Amino acid sequence: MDQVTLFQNLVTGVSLGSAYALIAIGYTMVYGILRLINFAHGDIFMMAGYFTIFAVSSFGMPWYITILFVTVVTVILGVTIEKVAYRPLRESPRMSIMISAIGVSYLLVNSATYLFTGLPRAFPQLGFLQKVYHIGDVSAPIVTFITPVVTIVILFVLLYLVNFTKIGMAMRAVSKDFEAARLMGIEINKIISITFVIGCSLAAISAILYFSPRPMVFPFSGFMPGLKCFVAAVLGGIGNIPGAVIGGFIIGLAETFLVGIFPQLTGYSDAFTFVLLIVMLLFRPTGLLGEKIAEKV
Amino acid sequence: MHDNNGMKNNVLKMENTSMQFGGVLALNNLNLDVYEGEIVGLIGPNGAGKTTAFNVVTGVYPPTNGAVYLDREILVENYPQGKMKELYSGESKGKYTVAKVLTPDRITKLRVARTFQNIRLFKDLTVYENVLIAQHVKQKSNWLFASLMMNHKEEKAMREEAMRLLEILDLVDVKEKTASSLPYGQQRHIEIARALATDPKLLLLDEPAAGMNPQESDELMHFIGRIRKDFGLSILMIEHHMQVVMGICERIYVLDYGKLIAEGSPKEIQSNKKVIEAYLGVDD
Amino acid sequence: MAFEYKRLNKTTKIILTLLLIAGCIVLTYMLDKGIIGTSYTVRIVRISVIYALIGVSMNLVNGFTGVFSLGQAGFMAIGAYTVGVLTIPLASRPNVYYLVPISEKIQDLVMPFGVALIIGGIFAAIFAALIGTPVLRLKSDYLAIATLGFSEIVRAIIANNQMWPITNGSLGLKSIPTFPSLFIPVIISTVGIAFMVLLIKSSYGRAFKAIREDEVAAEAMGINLFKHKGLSFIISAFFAGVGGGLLAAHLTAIDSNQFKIMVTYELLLIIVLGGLGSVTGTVLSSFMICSGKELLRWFDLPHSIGTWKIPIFRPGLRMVIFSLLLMTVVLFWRRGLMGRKEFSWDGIYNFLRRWPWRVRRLIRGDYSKKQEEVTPNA
Amino acid sequence: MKKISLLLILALLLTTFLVGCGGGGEEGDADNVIKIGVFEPLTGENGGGGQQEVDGIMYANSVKPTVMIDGVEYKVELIVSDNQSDKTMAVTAANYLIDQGVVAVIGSYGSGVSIAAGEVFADANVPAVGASCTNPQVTSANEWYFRVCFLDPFQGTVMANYAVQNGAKTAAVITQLGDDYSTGLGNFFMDAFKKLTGDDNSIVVNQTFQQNQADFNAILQNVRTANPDVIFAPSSITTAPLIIKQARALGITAKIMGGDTWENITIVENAGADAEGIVLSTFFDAGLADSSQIAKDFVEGFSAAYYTPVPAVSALGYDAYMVLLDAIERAGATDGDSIKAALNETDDVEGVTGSVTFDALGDAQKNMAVIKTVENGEFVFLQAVTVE
Repeated sequence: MDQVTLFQNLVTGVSLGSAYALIAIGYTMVYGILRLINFAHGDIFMMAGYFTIFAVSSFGMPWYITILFVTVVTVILGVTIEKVAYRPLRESPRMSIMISAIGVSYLLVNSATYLFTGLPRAFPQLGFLQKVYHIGDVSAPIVTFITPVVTIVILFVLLYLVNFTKIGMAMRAVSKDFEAARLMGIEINKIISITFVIGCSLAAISAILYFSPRPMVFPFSGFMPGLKCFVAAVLGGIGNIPGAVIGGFIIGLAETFLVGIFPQLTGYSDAFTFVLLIVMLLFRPTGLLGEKIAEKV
Repeated sequence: MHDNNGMKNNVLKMENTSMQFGGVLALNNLNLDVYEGEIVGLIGPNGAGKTTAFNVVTGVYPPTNGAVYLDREILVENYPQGKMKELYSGESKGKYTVAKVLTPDRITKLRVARTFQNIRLFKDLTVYENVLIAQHVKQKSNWLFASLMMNHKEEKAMREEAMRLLEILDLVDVKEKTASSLPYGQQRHIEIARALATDPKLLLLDEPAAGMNPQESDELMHFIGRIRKDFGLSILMIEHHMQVVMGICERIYVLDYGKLIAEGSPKEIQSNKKVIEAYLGVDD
Repeated sequence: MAFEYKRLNKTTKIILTLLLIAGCIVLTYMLDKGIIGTSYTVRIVRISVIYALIGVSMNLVNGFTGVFSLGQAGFMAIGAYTVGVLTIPLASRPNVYYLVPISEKIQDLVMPFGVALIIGGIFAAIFAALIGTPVLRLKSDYLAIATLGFSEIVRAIIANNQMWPITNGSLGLKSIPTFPSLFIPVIISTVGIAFMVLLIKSSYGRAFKAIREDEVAAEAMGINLFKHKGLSFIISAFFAGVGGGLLAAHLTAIDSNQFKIMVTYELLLIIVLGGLGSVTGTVLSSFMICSGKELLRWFDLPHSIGTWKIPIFRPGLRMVIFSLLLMTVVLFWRRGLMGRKEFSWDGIYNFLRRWPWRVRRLIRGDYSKKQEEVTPNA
Repeated sequence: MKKISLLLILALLLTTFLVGCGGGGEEGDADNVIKIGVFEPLTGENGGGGQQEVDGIMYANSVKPTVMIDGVEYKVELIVSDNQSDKTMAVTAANYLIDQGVVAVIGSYGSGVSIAAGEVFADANVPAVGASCTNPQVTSANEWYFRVCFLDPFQGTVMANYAVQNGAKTAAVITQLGDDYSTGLGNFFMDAFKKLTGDDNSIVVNQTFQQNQADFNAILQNVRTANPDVIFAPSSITTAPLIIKQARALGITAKIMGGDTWENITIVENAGADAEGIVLSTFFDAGLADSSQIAKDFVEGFSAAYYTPVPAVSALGYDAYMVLLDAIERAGATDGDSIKAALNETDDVEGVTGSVTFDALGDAQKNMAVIKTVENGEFVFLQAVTVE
C-alpha cells in the first residue's frame, strides 16, 4: 500500500469510524441504563436522514436551522418510542423488551418505505460540508475532516456531563442499580428519557455527518450502520462511552483497511465486523474498557 | 486430617476455604465438617459469608484458596491465580497447588443438593414438573431415544419416583398447581422436595425457615427431622431462626466477617461470648 | 355460580384427534388436487407449513430453552444451499452456473430430495455445533448479537467469489426441483414438528424448560447448562436447515439476499405472536402471518370512493399495518396467541363452554367476580 | 386494554376479509374482460425503475384499452402486483397474479425477480413478456418467458466496444454481490473488454460491494491506485449516485460507465454535477423517434400524460404490452398455450424501441443499443451502436 492510499484510507476510516462512534454512544448509553439493545436506533438514525431531506427540500431551511430542527424531531421520535414501546415492558423479561425493539425497527423501516417510497432520496448539500478539500494527494469532502473533530468534542462534553454533573451522577446510579436509585429519590423515567434525548440527538448529528459524503437515504440505510455500531459498542465495552468511541474507530478503520489490504475480500467487509465482534466476545466478553459484573446467586 | 468424631463418616469437609471478591474477603480460611447423619447449623449475622460457603461447596464459583472434600474425595480445590496472586489476603496461602473445579451440575450428580435463600423454583411450571425435572440427573438414555419414546420404562420410573416423593412430602394435592401460585411456606417445602428428587446424601438448606411464623417453622423442624431419617441425609443448614437452629442442629458453626468465630453444640454456642458480641455488637 | 372446568373422556379425545388428522389429510388432498383453492392458496399453505417448521425450531431455542438466538436465517441458508446444490438436475447445471462452471467435485453429484434435505439439516447442525461452543457461553443479549453476526457471516461466505463454483455466488441458484405434491412439505414439516414436540415432552425438554425458568436452579438440579443448551441449539439448527431446504424447493430459485437478518426478525415475530414457548401458537401464527401478509395485499392497491382516490392506499401500507399489528401484540398482548399453553381438546371444550357461561353472567348483570372463572392448571 | 386491542385486531382482520371478498365480487361481469398481470417492483431497491415501467404499461393500456379476440372485443384489465424487488416475495406476488386469473404477464424490472418467478408462470402455463430484464437466465431455460429488450452479453459487449473505441486500455469493474444483473453484466463486460484489448490483464480492478452499502471510499481508493481508463459499475439507482459522487470526491477522473438501469433521472438529480460525463447504454432514445411514427406518437403521448424525459423502460413496457396484445389477437384465444404459440411466431412487430422478432429462446433479436451521456443535467444521445 503506497503512502497516498494509506493516508486516504486513514482519512476514510477515521471519518467513518467517528460517525459510527456517535451512533454507538447512543447504543451504549441506552444499554448501560436499560440493559436493552435498542435495535431501533439504526432506524432512528435513518429517519434523521429523511428529516434532514424534508427540512431542506420542503421547507428550505438554512443548514444551521436544519441541524437544530433535525435534532429536535429525532429526539421527539426517540423519546416517543421509549415511552410507547419500551416503558410499558420495563418490568417484563429482557427478551420481550428486546423483541419490542426489533418490532419498532421493523415498523420504522416499513413506515419509511410507505411514506417515502422505497426510492433512494438525495441527501441535500448542507452549507460547505460537501465541498471537496485536498491535502496533498488525499482528497475528501470537508465533512470527512470535520466528523472526527465533532466526535471528539462531543465525547468530552459527554464525559463531563456523566462524571461531573448531577444528571450524570443520577445516570450512573440508575445504571448500577435501578431500585436503589429509585429509593434514593432519582426519577428513573426522567433519567431514561434524558438518555434517549442524548442518544437520539447524537444519532441526528451523526446522520448529518454520515449522509453528507454518502448522500443517499433509503429505508434500509440505517440497518447495517445500526448493527455495526452496536458491535462497536460491544467492542469498546458496552455501557462505556469512551469505549463506544474507540469501538467505532476500530470498526471504521478495520472495514476500510480490509478492503485496502485485501481487495479480493471486499465482499466480506460487513461480515468482518461480526468476526471482530465474535473474536472479542470470546477473548474479552466485557469489551476493551468494560467492567466485569459479578452475578448474584 | 483431624477427624475428631471417631468412627462416623465425614461427609463434607471444607478445609481452609477462602473466597475473595476483588478486595472483599467473603470467606476467610473456613474449616467445617459435616458427619454422616448430622444436622449442622451455619449461623452468623448478615453478610457473614454463609451463602458464599454454600456457593463454594456447590460449585457456583471456585474458592480463591482451599479445598472441599466430599466423602474424603476432593470435590473442589483451588489456589490464588492471575490477579488474585497479588490481591489475595487470606490465610494459608501456598498450601494448595491444584485447581479442580466442578460445575454445579457435576456436584449435584455426586449427590449434593441445595435450596436457595430466595426460593428459586421453576416458577411457571407445576409442582409435579419441578420435582420431575430434578429426576433428569438419573436420565441415562440419550436425547434421540428419549424423544422417540424408546425409554418408556425409564420415563415411567422417573414419573413414579416423582409421584412417590410428592406423596411422602404431602404435596399431592398441589401437584398440578403452578409453583409461583402457592404460598411462601409451601414453596419452601417444594424446593426441598425438588432437592430431594436428585437423590442427595448431603443436603444444603439456605434459610429454610425464612419468612415463616413460629407454627410453620415448628412444622418445618419436624419435616427436616423426618426427611433426614427417611432419606438417610446429612444436612448443613443456614438459618436465622434461633428456635429452629437450637431445636434441631446437633452442632453449630458461627461465622462473622467470613471468619469462623465459634463451633460447638447449641448449648455451647448459646453461651459463647464471641457469638453474643457478633450478634449484639460490643459495648465499648 | 362458578365456572366448572370439565374434562372430556379419553375415547372422545381419540376420536376427535383421528377426525382432525383425517380432516387435515382430506384438506391437503383437496388443495393438492385443486378441488378447493387455487395455486395461490396452495403456495400460501406451503410457505406457512415451512415457516411453521422453522418457527417451531426457533421457538425450541428461544421459547423453550430461553436462549435468545437470532441465527436462524444463517442455518436456513445452509440448508437451502445444500438442497439447491445437490438437487439441481444435471441438465440444468450448465445453465445455472453460466458464468463460473460448477466445481468438478460436485458437478455430477445429484441426490434425491429427501437425502439432500437431511444433509442440509446435518450441515446446519454441524455449523451450529461449531459456533455453539463459543457462543453458548455468552449471556443473553451478547448471544443474540453473536448469533446474528454468524448468520451474516454465512451469507457473506455464500455470496463471495471464493465460493462461486459451489454456490454460484451472486447469481444464486435456480431450477431447483419443486415439490411434486403438497403432501411432501406438509408431511416433512409435521414429522419435524412432531419430533420437536416429543423432545419437549421428554426429560430433556423438561430440562430445557428448567434452564429457561432459572439457570442457576437448573444447574443445581444437576442439569448441565452447556450440554443442554447446545443440544437445543443444534437440534434447532438442524430443523432450520431442513426448513431452509424446503424453502429452496418451494422457491426454486434462491440467492444469499433471501437469508438476511430480516428473515430472522420475521420468524421472531411469528413465534412472539404465537407465544414464546408454545408449539401450537407458532404453527397457528405461522399460518396467520403468512396468509395475513397476502390478505393485506388489498391495502397496497389503489382504491377510490367514487372518483376520489383515497390517498392512503399505496404500496407499502400493507407492511405498515402488519408491523403495527405486531407491535400491538408485543405491547398489549404480551403472551401472544397461546402464551405457553398448548393445544388440547379439553382446552377447546372449555373455551367453547365458557363463552355461553360468560354471556349468561353478563345477562344476569353480574360482572363483578372475575375470580369465579376457576381454571385448574392443566 | 388487552381486550380492546384483541377486538381491534379481530375487527381489522374481519374487515380485510369482507373487503377482500367484496372486492372480488365487483369484478363479476367478466364476460368481456381479459386480465393481464403487471409483475413489477413498486417498493424495495428497484421500486423506482419498476414504477417507470408500470407507467409505460399503463400508458399503453390507455392507448389500446381493448383487444379483439375471435371477433369479440375484450376490455384489458391490468392487475399490478408488487414483487418488492425481493425474490421470496416475487414468487408469491406471481402466484397472486395467477390466482387472479391473468392470461399473461408483463414484467419485471430487475432480472432476479423474473428468474425467481419464471417457474411459477411456466407451471401455470401463463406466458410472460419481460420488458427490461436483460439477464440471459430469464428466458434461457423457460419457454414461457419472452422479452422485448436486448441481453446483458450484448450490452456488455456494446459498452466494452465503446470504451475501447474511445481509447481505453484498462478498466475497473465494480459489481454488487448477490445481484444477478450487476454481476452478470459486469462479467460480460470484462470478457468483451479482455477480448477487444487482447490483454488478459486489462481489467485492473475487479471489486464487489454489498447491498445497501453506502461507503465506497475504500473500494474507490483501490480503483484510484490502479488508475484505470474507465470504470464500469453496473448497479441500481440507489448505489450509482454514491459511487459517482464518492469517486469524484476522491479525485478520480476516469470515465464512469453503467448499464441500462442508469438511465434514470434520479441518478442525475442525486449525483448533481458529478454525474456530468457518465456513460451508459440503454434501449431507446426519444431523439431517434423521428425515424418511426410509432416512436414519435409514443414520445408525444407519454410526455403529455406522464413526464419527460421518457425513460427507456417505459418505452419497453409499452412495447411489451403491445407485443403481447398483438399475440393475443393473432392467437384468437385466451388460453396460455395459444398465446405462447402466437408469441413464438411474433415476427417483425413494430415497436417504439425497434421491431420485435422472437428467437427460439424467446428473446427479441435486437442488435442496436443507444449510448448516452449526461450533459448539463440531462441525458444526451451519444451514439447508436449495432453489434452483429
